[in-house]
Amino acid sequence: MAVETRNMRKFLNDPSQVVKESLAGLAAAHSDLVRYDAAAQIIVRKDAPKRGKVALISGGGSGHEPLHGGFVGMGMLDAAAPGEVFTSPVPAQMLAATKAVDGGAGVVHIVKNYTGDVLNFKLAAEDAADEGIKVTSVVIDDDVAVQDSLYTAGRRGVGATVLAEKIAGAAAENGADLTKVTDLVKRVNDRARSFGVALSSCVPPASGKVIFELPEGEIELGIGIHGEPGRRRAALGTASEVVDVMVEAVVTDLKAKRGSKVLVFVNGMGGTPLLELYLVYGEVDKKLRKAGLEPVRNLVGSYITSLEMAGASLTVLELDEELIKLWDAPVHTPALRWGV
Amino acid sequence: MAVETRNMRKFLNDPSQVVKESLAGLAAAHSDLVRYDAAAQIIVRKDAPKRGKVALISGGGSGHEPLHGGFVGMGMLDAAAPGEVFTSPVPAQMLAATKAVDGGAGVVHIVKNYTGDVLNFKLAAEDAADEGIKVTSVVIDDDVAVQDSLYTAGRRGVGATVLAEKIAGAAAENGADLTKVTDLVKRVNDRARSFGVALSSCVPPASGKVIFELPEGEIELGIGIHGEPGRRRAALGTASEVVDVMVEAVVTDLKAKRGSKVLVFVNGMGGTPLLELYLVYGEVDKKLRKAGLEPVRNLVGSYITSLEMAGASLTVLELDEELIKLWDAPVHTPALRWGV
Amino acid sequence: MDAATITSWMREINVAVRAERDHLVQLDAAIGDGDHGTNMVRGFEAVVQALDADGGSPPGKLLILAGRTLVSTVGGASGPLWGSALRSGGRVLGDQPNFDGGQLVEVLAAALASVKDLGTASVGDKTMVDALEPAVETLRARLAEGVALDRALDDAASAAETGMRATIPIQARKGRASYLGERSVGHQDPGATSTALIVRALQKAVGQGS
Amino acid sequence: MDAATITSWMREINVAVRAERDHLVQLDAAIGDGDHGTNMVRGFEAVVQALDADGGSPPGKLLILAGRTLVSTVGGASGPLWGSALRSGGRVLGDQPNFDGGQLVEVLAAALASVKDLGTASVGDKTMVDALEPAVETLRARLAEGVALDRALDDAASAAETGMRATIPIQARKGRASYLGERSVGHQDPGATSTALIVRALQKAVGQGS
Ligand SMILES: Nc1ncnc2c1ncn2[C@@H]1O[C@H](COP(=O)(O)OP(=O)(O)O)[C@@H](O)[C@H]1O
Ligand SMILES: Nc1ncnc2c1ncn2[C@@H]1O[C@H](COP(=O)(O)OP(=O)(O)O)[C@@H](O)[C@H]1O
Ligand SMILES: [Mg+2]
Ligand SMILES: [Mg+2]
Ligand SMILES: [Mg+2]
Ligand SMILES: [Mg+2]
Repeated sequence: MAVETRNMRKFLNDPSQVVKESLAGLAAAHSDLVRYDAAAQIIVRKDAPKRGKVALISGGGSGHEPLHGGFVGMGMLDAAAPGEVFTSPVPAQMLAATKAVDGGAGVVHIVKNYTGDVLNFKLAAEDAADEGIKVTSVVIDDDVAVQDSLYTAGRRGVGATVLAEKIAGAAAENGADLTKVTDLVKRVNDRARSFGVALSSCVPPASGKVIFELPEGEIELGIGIHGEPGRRRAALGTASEVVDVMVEAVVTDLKAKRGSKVLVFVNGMGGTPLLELYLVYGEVDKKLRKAGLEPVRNLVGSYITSLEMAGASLTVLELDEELIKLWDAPVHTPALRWGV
Repeated sequence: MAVETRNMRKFLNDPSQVVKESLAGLAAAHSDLVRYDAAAQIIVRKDAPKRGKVALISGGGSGHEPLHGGFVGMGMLDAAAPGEVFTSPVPAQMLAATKAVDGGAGVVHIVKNYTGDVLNFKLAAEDAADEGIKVTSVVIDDDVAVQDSLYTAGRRGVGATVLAEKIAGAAAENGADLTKVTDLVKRVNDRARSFGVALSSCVPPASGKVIFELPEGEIELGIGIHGEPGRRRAALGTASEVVDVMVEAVVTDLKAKRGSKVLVFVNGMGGTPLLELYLVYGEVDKKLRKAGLEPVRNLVGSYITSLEMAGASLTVLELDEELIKLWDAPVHTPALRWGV
Repeated sequence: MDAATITSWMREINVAVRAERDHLVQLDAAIGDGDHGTNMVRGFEAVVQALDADGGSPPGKLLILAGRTLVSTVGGASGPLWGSALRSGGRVLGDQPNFDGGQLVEVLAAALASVKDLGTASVGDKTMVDALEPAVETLRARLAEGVALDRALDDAASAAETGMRATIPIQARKGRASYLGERSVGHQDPGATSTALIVRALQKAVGQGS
Repeated sequence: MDAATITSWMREINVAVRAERDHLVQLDAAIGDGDHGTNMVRGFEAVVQALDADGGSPPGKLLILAGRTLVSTVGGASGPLWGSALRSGGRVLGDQPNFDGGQLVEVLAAALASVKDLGTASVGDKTMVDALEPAVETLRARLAEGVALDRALDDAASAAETGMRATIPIQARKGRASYLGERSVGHQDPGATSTALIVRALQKAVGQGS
């Protein structure tokens, strides 16, 4: 074990236990907000189930922290089902989560579009339906780096997931019904676009090796969140040049009309410090304004990550008054908190 | 310029402008909370000066983000003076900050114990006094890795800085006077101890090179926050083993009586993801309880960093009812927010 | 063939994916996320344990147990796909204590149908289907030609291996590798690779039994 | 010596720290935080610009201007230390248009006193004092012995360089390097190194003028 961790610059005990140990630590640190069901490997809002409230659950591979466990709490998720690092959770986890949070008003599954996530959530939803729980599922696919065509598994789900969880979570907290909450997740997904770049690879604890070699001075454009290589490799330009690529990709695909209010989410991939993320935000803000969009809300930080990968993703969400109100509504989770 | 950035996995334009550009981005993202005075290179609380309120300022080299600019706002700092990366700011910055926030009730300078910070703040305080502003200074020196002896420059100021800014900032917000606020900074410094470990070095933008080479499988124990090597090098053990060293060093020096309530601050150095920080928190929590201390508050995340360094520091603050109340009091800054 | 055949098949798979774990991880790191080897090992480790704990179920039920175990321990894309495959295959056998070559073909055909149904992949999409479909077709054809089961299974395993290698030059259209677009070309699909191991393991298991 | 001597001294320092920038960074990376070269270059670049913009101030005022400029552009430990040093040195000269060797000694002595006062370091603590103090003492002694200024300055610069090298085997007791404890042993102090450059630059500047 000591041998296995040698290759890595990580705080680790047994690499096979990293997810469980991290979840236990999360729950110990935030016992006022969440509990950890170790047997089911799920993080559940402390006061769940809430009678009559639509519940939201999400899940996916681990290694993207704070997503999703860090977003469980008042005004956001009711439970999270974290799989092994970069591996979709198993249906039993989502089923347990669904049962733990169902307050009779139905449960929304927020699923990032990866084959594994989609299939495992699908099996879980079928099982939950068999047990008489109303479940809706929304697949998030906001990554413009991937063309949605017959020849791919569709676009990946990335940054929009965080925004959908916050916004739909606020509506659920306010008493919105299953249809409304489900529609909000869809609407956020519909009006959001993302694009990510990697400045380094990352090291999954199980293998102890970087997923891909990235020579100095080169970057991967159009990455997802699993440490996978992107659509293409390019030379590392200035921050301004890299942001040009990101903004261009997102804005072109979003097709928001001039003057639209937008939420700008500059997300770090885990190993890029805030010094740089704010520099990137400054560039993004300027370029979006030049493109005729008006950033009125923002989120800057590492919220949907790929372990210690250096890099960033940009998500732009076109807003309307309802979305703004729901974004501003109180939230109290380990990773996102305001208004309370 | 493109050539200079080649060695680095960073979002950068001109390396000499990184601090200014990042501060501009911070202010653009949080224009509701802070403004950036580019000429003076300071971040100022938007509603400063507040008549009759004691003001708090801090400053130091950049590269530790969100410290300090991210802690400017309601219930924490009134201004921050960020120097170049890892280089203390110049007195003119602290003087400008002091003048910008003075509401007539005096200004507290929170200074981390590094020769450069101490000297530059000293010159600024003298200038401010010349201009008739009441200034008190508290030097933070909580790092137990360094022995405070005649043969060193004393202990470094690290994690306790964040806690002191929060707690004393809350008191100032509540109307405490200059003596009280100053005493609170001292009390937090007095009752807090820290210890840091590096799992990698980091790369200052100006040089583009790692500060020190750290072979795989080795770590630096007893580091500060400037990417400097620590007190000694050791083999990377399990997280549990590394945390043993940290907890032991902190607890032994803190000498809190059994049963004391403590605030546990598990801080990432910039390149260590939350997955690991929560795993570390879990270990720390267990070991502190075993040592007879009771963690009743915590902060887990990257709040006082060394660029993209992988590693973590532990700060333990012995609490009393007053400190708990002030910790829990509302705060609204770019990096720390609750109760509002 | 009987319950023991299924048990030794699963054991052989476990041995094979353990031996090839790092290779599968490498293949997946190139065009996926580097966890396929770990996933398969975790899954079949659990399957072997579950079968060890079983108190004499018939072969169909063992396959269902194996499939359920994969679904509940693997995650990722391969977990539900292989999990559903084995469950569907098991259902073909009902409660019967023995099965012959013809029934084995139906088991595998049901497994293939389940994978294609759930994953909507066809041959040429650079997935496990590229190895599994030729294996099933070859087995069916050889047995129809009157070739002995042992020999037919060997041919089926070879067909899976050929299918596996055939994934190298093509561009992925399903799963994680499809996100890479043209960059997936030139790499062997990890799922097709483990599928070839699974079919080869079947040949070994049946060979042992006879 | 006059205002031009000060201006060319500052220019010589600027040239020297630029040339040695990476070396100073390296030395500081080993036992500090790797910014000393950048700090000195930023500071003396600004000093040269400030002096260029000056409209004929006497030498003492130029030194004060240089010191103020260092304080307001360098930061770190070296900014206030060298900044205060030059300001204190400048005050010795008041408004006089010229100064001689004896007065130069007093300028440097005042600079040294200022550094020691602010930084509370003594010789042997592994700081810039280890280079500056022997330089001042040597200059004073040589001039007292009647050695020509040129030669005396050469000896002072050599003394600074000897002091600089003498920092290698000792353990730091001041500044960032002191945090390293015994690990600071075996490394040359960056501040002592730039101080040796500053004294050598003075010898060159005075030599040019004569
Ligand atoms: N839609 C699909 N249909 C069939 N097989 C698929 C599909 N998507 C992925 N696969 C197979 O799954 C393999 C990857 O499995 P694995 O790495 O365990 O899961 P994940 O991709 O979730 O990390 C691929 O190599 C491919 O053979
Ligand atoms: N207390 C002190 N007295 C005298 N010189 C000091 C003192 N502390 C540090 N120095 C000098 O400053 C040098 C470091 O300067 P620099 O790297 O520019 O600042 P910082 O240490 O703040 O990064 C050291 O090499 C040492 O010579
Ligand atoms: Mg996976
Ligand atoms: Mg410095
Ligand atoms: Mg995979
Ligand atoms: Mg330095």
